[in-house]
Amino acid sequence: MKLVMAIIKPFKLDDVREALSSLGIAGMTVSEVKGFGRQKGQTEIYRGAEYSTNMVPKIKVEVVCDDDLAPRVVEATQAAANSGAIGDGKIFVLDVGQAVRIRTGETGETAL
Amino acid sequence: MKLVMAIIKPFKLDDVREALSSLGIAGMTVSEVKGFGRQKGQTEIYRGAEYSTNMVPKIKVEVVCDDDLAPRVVEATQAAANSGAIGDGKIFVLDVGQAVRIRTGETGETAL
Amino acid sequence: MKLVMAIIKPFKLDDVREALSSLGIAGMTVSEVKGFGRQKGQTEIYRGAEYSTNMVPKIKVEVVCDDDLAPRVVEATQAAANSGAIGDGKIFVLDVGQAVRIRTGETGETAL
Amino acid sequence: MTFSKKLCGMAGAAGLSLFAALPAWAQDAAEAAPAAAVPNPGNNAWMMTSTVLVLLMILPGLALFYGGLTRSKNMLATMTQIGAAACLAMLIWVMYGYGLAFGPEGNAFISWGKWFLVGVTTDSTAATFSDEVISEYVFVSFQMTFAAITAALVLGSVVERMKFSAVMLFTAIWLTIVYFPIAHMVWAGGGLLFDMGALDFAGGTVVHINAGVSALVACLILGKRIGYPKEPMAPHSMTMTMIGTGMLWVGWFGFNAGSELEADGTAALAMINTFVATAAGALFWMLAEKAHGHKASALGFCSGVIAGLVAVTPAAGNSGPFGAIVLGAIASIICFYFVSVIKPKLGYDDSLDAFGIHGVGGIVGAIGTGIVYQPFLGGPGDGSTAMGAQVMTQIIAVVVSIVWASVGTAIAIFIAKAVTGLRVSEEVEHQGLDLGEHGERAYNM
Amino acid sequence: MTFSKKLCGMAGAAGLSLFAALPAWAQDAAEAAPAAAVPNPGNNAWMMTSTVLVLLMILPGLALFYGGLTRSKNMLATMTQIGAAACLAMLIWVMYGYGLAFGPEGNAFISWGKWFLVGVTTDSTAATFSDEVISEYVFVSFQMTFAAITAALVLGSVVERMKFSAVMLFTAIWLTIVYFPIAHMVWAGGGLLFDMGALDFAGGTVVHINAGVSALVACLILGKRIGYPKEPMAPHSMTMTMIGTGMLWVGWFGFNAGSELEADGTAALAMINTFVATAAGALFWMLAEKAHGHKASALGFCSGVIAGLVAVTPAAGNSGPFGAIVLGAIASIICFYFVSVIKPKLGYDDSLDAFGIHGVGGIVGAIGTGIVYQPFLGGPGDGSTAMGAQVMTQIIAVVVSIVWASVGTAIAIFIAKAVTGLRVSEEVEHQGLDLGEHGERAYNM
Amino acid sequence: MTFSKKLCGMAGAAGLSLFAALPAWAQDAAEAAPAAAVPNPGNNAWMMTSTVLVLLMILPGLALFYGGLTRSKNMLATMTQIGAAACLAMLIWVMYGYGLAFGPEGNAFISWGKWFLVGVTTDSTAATFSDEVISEYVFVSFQMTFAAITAALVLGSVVERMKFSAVMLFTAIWLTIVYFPIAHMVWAGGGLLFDMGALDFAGGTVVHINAGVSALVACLILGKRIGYPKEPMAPHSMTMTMIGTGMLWVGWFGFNAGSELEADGTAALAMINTFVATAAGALFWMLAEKAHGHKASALGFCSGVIAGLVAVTPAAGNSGPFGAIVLGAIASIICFYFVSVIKPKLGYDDSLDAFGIHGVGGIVGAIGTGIVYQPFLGGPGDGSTAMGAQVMTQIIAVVVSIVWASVGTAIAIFIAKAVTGLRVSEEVEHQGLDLGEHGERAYNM
Ligand SMILES: Nc1ncnc2c1ncn2[C@@H]1O[C@H](COP(=O)(O)OP(=O)(O)O)[C@@H](O)[C@H]1O
Ligand SMILES: Nc1ncnc2c1ncn2[C@@H]1O[C@H](COP(=O)(O)OP(=O)(O)O)[C@@H](O)[C@H]1O
Ligand SMILES: Nc1ncnc2c1ncn2[C@@H]1O[C@H](COP(=O)(O)OP(=O)(O)O)[C@@H](O)[C@H]1O
Repeated sequence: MKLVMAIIKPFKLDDVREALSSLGIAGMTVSEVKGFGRQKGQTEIYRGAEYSTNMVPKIKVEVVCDDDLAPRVVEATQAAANSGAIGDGKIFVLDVGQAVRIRTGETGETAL
Repeated sequence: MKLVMAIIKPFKLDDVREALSSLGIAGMTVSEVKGFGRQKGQTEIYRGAEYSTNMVPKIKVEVVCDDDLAPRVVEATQAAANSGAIGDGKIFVLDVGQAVRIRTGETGETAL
Repeated sequence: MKLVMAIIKPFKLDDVREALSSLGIAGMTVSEVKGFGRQKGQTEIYRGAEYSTNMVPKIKVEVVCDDDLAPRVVEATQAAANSGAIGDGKIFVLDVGQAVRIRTGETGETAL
Repeated sequence: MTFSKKLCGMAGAAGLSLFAALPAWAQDAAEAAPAAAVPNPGNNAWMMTSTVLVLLMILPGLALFYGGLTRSKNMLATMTQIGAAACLAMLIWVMYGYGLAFGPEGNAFISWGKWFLVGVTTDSTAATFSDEVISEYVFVSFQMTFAAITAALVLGSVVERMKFSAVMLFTAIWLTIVYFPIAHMVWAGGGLLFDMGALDFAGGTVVHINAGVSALVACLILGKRIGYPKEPMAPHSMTMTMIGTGMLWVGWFGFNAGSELEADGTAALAMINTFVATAAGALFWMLAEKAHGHKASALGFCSGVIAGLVAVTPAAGNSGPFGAIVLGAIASIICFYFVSVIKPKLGYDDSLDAFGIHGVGGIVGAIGTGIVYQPFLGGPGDGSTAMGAQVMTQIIAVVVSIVWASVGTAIAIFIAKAVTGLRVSEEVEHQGLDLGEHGERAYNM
Repeated sequence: MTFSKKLCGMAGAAGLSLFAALPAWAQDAAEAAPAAAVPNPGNNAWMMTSTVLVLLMILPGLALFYGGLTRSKNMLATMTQIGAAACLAMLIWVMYGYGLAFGPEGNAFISWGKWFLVGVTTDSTAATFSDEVISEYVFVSFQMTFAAITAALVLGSVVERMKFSAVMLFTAIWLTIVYFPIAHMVWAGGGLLFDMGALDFAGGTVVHINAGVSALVACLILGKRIGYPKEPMAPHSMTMTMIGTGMLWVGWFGFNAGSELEADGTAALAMINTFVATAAGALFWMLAEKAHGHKASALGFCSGVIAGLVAVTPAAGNSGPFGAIVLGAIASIICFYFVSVIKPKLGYDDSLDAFGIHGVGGIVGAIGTGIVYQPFLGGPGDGSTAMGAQVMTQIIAVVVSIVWASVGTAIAIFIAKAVTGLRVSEEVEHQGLDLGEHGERAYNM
Repeated sequence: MTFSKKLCGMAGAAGLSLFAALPAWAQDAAEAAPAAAVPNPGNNAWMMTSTVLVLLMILPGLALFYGGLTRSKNMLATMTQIGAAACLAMLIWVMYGYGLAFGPEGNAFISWGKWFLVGVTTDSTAATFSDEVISEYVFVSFQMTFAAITAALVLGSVVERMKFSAVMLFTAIWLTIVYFPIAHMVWAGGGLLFDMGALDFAGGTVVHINAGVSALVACLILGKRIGYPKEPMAPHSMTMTMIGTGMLWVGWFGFNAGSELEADGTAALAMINTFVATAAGALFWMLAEKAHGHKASALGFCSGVIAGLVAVTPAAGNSGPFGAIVLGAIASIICFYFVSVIKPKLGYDDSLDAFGIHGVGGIVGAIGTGIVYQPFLGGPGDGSTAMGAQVMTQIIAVVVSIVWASVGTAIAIFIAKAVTGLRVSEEVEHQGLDLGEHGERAYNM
């Protein structure tokens, strides 16, 4: 199994979710993160104190899927999250050794 | 070493933590996430606008442990986080190549 | 490629970021987490109800880099995040199978 | 200066019951009373308190009520627009707004004079509905806060996408061509609707219908927010909205009971009505939700509070408490039905339902005031005007306001569009107006 | 209508010092004064201001104070329960509550008449403690806010698990069988405790002991929150609790200084006492924390503010400033000790310490008022009643209130349980009442 | 008691215009008026309302304004410091503060007597600027809130690093050696600056310059926050700051219009000035940001509101509305320039710009009052004092305040340092004062 971890722009979450659903992905886990990268953050000024943090709000999407599906998950995510602008984010793929569904104790791909 | 990543229901955190402590696990890292899956989210209605996001608050627990302990960590987590209801969550196990304790620079299993 | 995941003290974030920049690391993803470990949390008391949660706010930094750079990333992070006090945190290294830049579709190390 | 002043003179002792039948501030309140008249400190005290309470409604009240309903990336923009528009209204008011609405000379649509408050001193006074007077500076301040909050209310429909510069320009034009004339027509002696005998105790027409209709026109021209209605746009902090609701209710007593201009029994009647109509509005909105198969919600509670307050505004001193309860309950149910059932079908994007609550609730209140005013329904009217005739007068006032506000708002918006572009760029809208327009974040936790 | 009215008539000019010794509103305040009496606008103004201030205490004040102490998943439910219960109390008050508490006919326990405010007009007045009058609508409104806040206070012990429908039904019954009778007994001429000469300037017995004891009984019957006391249930936003604390303090001046019914020197005394007793309460709670080996906390500050306010309520016009300081300090220390040391041992779950602060602080204040009232302690009493006798009277009043409130609350809760089931399902409790009962989230950041 | 009392006696009927030229409370307001004088309830009502409004400024107002600007880990500490310092000030005030500032005996620098309010009763009164009186307890309370808020304002420069114990000790000493003498010098008959004819309607010198300068001295001695200015320290909740701003504005009407001590035309003038100067301050700060190439920001709006309010404080009853507008606008631009351009260069760490806004704005306002007071600029002065002479008097008053406040603050801080250590440990500063000093978190979401 693979863990596909995508860092995307927040307003693209709905599109990504839809794209993954249409691949038959039933579950995913999402969290709010901050990203540093090429994309410039907004400069904030508070009474003359200027903060240009280069820190941009992003969404991290984590999906575990079986090995065969992984390339299509990556592809679909890339297509859905793409806006063509700097800061669209990254997709990383990691190996997952085991998966367990807590409710039933099922393991492996049936746990997904 | 293994990274055991569990997505659980928020009110199960205490139980999981206790279960892991009794295995001798000394540390873990916890974050708030949102999960999509079979469990239905609550429908929220604001002046006629209905949002049924299917997005459920979850807790992600990440524990790194040595390879031998991993199965027992998974088992204990699964037992503690189980409520028998849909949405109890998942446990994923990933390989960890290296671990370092920042304070001392110790590496490997002694760093945990 | 490697995913270097560091759990550090919040006020060390700036130092770590600078250290990584000077290694030529262009991007990273940061999130707020809570840590359990040896470091004691503050005891909070609300009208006689005492909560000593042992839960300490931490920052998780995730950096994906090519295999060669990984040891130096680990080293630099360890050096920058170190304050010598309990609770300085951990660094874990995981294997990454694939990386994609969403904007361009580039893959592998050029995606970073 | 105007017709009503003569009316006042003639009315004499019989005036009280007569004037109870007229809109608040019906006579030429701003006219200096005879030299001998000195304000009773009790009335001055109440009116200063009332003025402060109306400010509380704007800032923090309305700013929180509206701000809580927006997404967090637009929180500061929403609050700042409200605050800055109110400030601009205050400066315009003392420059020429007071003159246009309550100036010493005028016709049926507008007045003039007292530009830059010339001639107003610490000794000049404004008449109330009895033989009493209050300090003119108090009257000017009190009325100033009405202009300020009405301008701010309009913004509820256009938040999360309108440029700050456009908001400011629009506000200045809108006040000049919409608010001041309508305030004059309804409240000043010689004003068109005043002379017709339209009842509007504290501003149902001038403030709420006016703001609600203008908001609708403004958002129709401005267009929807990106993603509306597909993307969820849940209130980012219902907590803030509830705080704002509480403050609006608290402040509204200045608005309603203050409109009597004295601390007398009619002010007290306006007060109790403002309690019970609101309580009824809150509970009946929640009951309507239940009846509709939903849960009784916190936003329903808040919305019902506002609907009740809006509806009781024209009726505050023109109804008995049970008339007010019925009015609050009915307005609340109608507003609920409008924003929950009808509005989604119409598909326009009045972001915070400025029209759905202030416009619709204001219309129900204005017309209903013609009914609950009748003595056989417990109202303070003397029965001299038949219910049907009074209701017809109310309807005419409503229609005039709607037409005037619509045309004027369209003009104001198109000018603002020509000068400023009106709408932020798509990128700023995604990122939020807080960063894009003001360079800040509301929360850095 | 009642005994006290005669008393009033007889008291004449000597009345002022005599009445100072009696509870506020002691005579038949609601009785229309002789036709000639017209309210001084200054008194009407102050009483309208005071009424508005008490609303500020409820919404947003108490809603924030309580809401901030709950977990975020129950924020809206807590605020909505307070708001809706207050609204219900307002409607019930004008329907029959005013009649049951201050009606023209009555006995030692209850009065009747003036149902639906029949006979109350803009001209009718209510007597104060001197020869002055205020508009009856103001008196009705002022007292209405007391009923509303007391009902809301009770809910502090049952939040985070009681059904919304149960809250509403309970409130209606509780007001009818607990609040109105106790208000009558303590404040209306002819009332049981009033006739005994019990001192209660602004509602120590009627509001705080009553609410506190009722809260205790209610939460004992309802049971603990799931996970209590094992699971941590830290306040989700102490910031909100601090805002609420500030607003409660601000509003409490309406409560305490308003209870004089006039803007005179005694109102001013009540005001200064409400400053200094509260200041002492806040600082002494923090000192008690220090003495106990803890840090002086923000919640300690807030709790001390409320404890001081509660304690000074019956004493507001019945004490000198230094008596008030001592009373505030002592009440605060006792409340601290109660909620921090004793309560955890008892193990019941009064979620927000409605009993621990309002009940305990109210009892300390009610009894202490008998002491600080004495002239040799700087109090305004004339020394005609010996301290021991006065304290005994106070204790009797406390005991009567406790018994009446306990029995009445038990009845009300059991009826609510029979009809609604009382408590939300375990699932809703886990998920939070905001989503489960109201279908919303407080925060969507 | 003092010189001014005699002055009052002599002034007689001519007094009103004369006194308009003097600082508010200029005569011996605390002196009991002749036995026959009874407060008009309207004036008492207004002054009680004003007093309550000033409390609203402190808690929640200032606590939120300041708290929102700090980092979330110091939110509770900031709010608690403000609340506890205010409480301490209240207790000190009734013990000996009132005596030191407004006692029956005194010299140019300080007064004495009426310790523990001895002799003050519900019948004693304080004179106003006309022949009226108000209840002395009201005057004591009103002035008490001024002492409390001034003490709290100072803390704006030292938050996020000063120990709670140090705050409390510093406050007690600072009030005693800085605030009470300056209040006496400026406002009490016989006071040094009062006798010079310095104009300070509502506390520009006593409150704002005093607090601002003291804040500057305190933070210079205390030192910078760790990481300042390198590390970003963005306001954790601009939402809270905006709520606080609104409440400060609302409450400021008690401050400014209340300083007339009566509900008369001059109070009304102070009210309208407090509207328009503030509106101008808010808009001109945002314009200054624009002119400087920045975006018009929400914090700019808030800062401008405060700058406008600060500047109009000494001028409130001493200026016409357009003088007030100009004063507010100019003060706002100068404060903007100071905190945005000059301060970063100086490099000291006045965390929340207590000096940059209260100090700088206060100085501009105090000097400007000498200008806008002139009749040819629309001010209420009678032209008897030439503009140059009046401005010189104002400057002297400013200089005296600055010197006195600087020296006194340095003494108070060094004592606090010797006793408590002054500053929290580095670890507590990192972790935040909420946990480190108070054992709590502001948010547990
Ligand atoms: N090496 C990296 N490791 C982890 N996350 C990264 C890395 N580089 C970029 N990111 C994440 O991807 C986001 C987008 O990267 P950025 O360089 O801004 O633009 P782009 O994706 O268009 O190249 C960053 O905000 C950060 O969250
Ligand atoms: N394929 C997946 N990848 C990552 N997270 C998942 C995946 N499937 C489920 N999850 C996480 O597990 C949670 C529970 O899953 P759900 O389908 O609701 O119920 P159950 O665990 O009982 O099957 C989800 O809310 C989500 O956070
Ligand atoms: N086994 C583990 N798995 C995951 N995270 C861990 C583990 N052990 C510690 N951590 C994280 O590292 C942080 C620091 O650990 P702690 O034991 O407090 O001190 P130290 O790093 O000095 O040994 C913890 O707060 C937790 O977030």
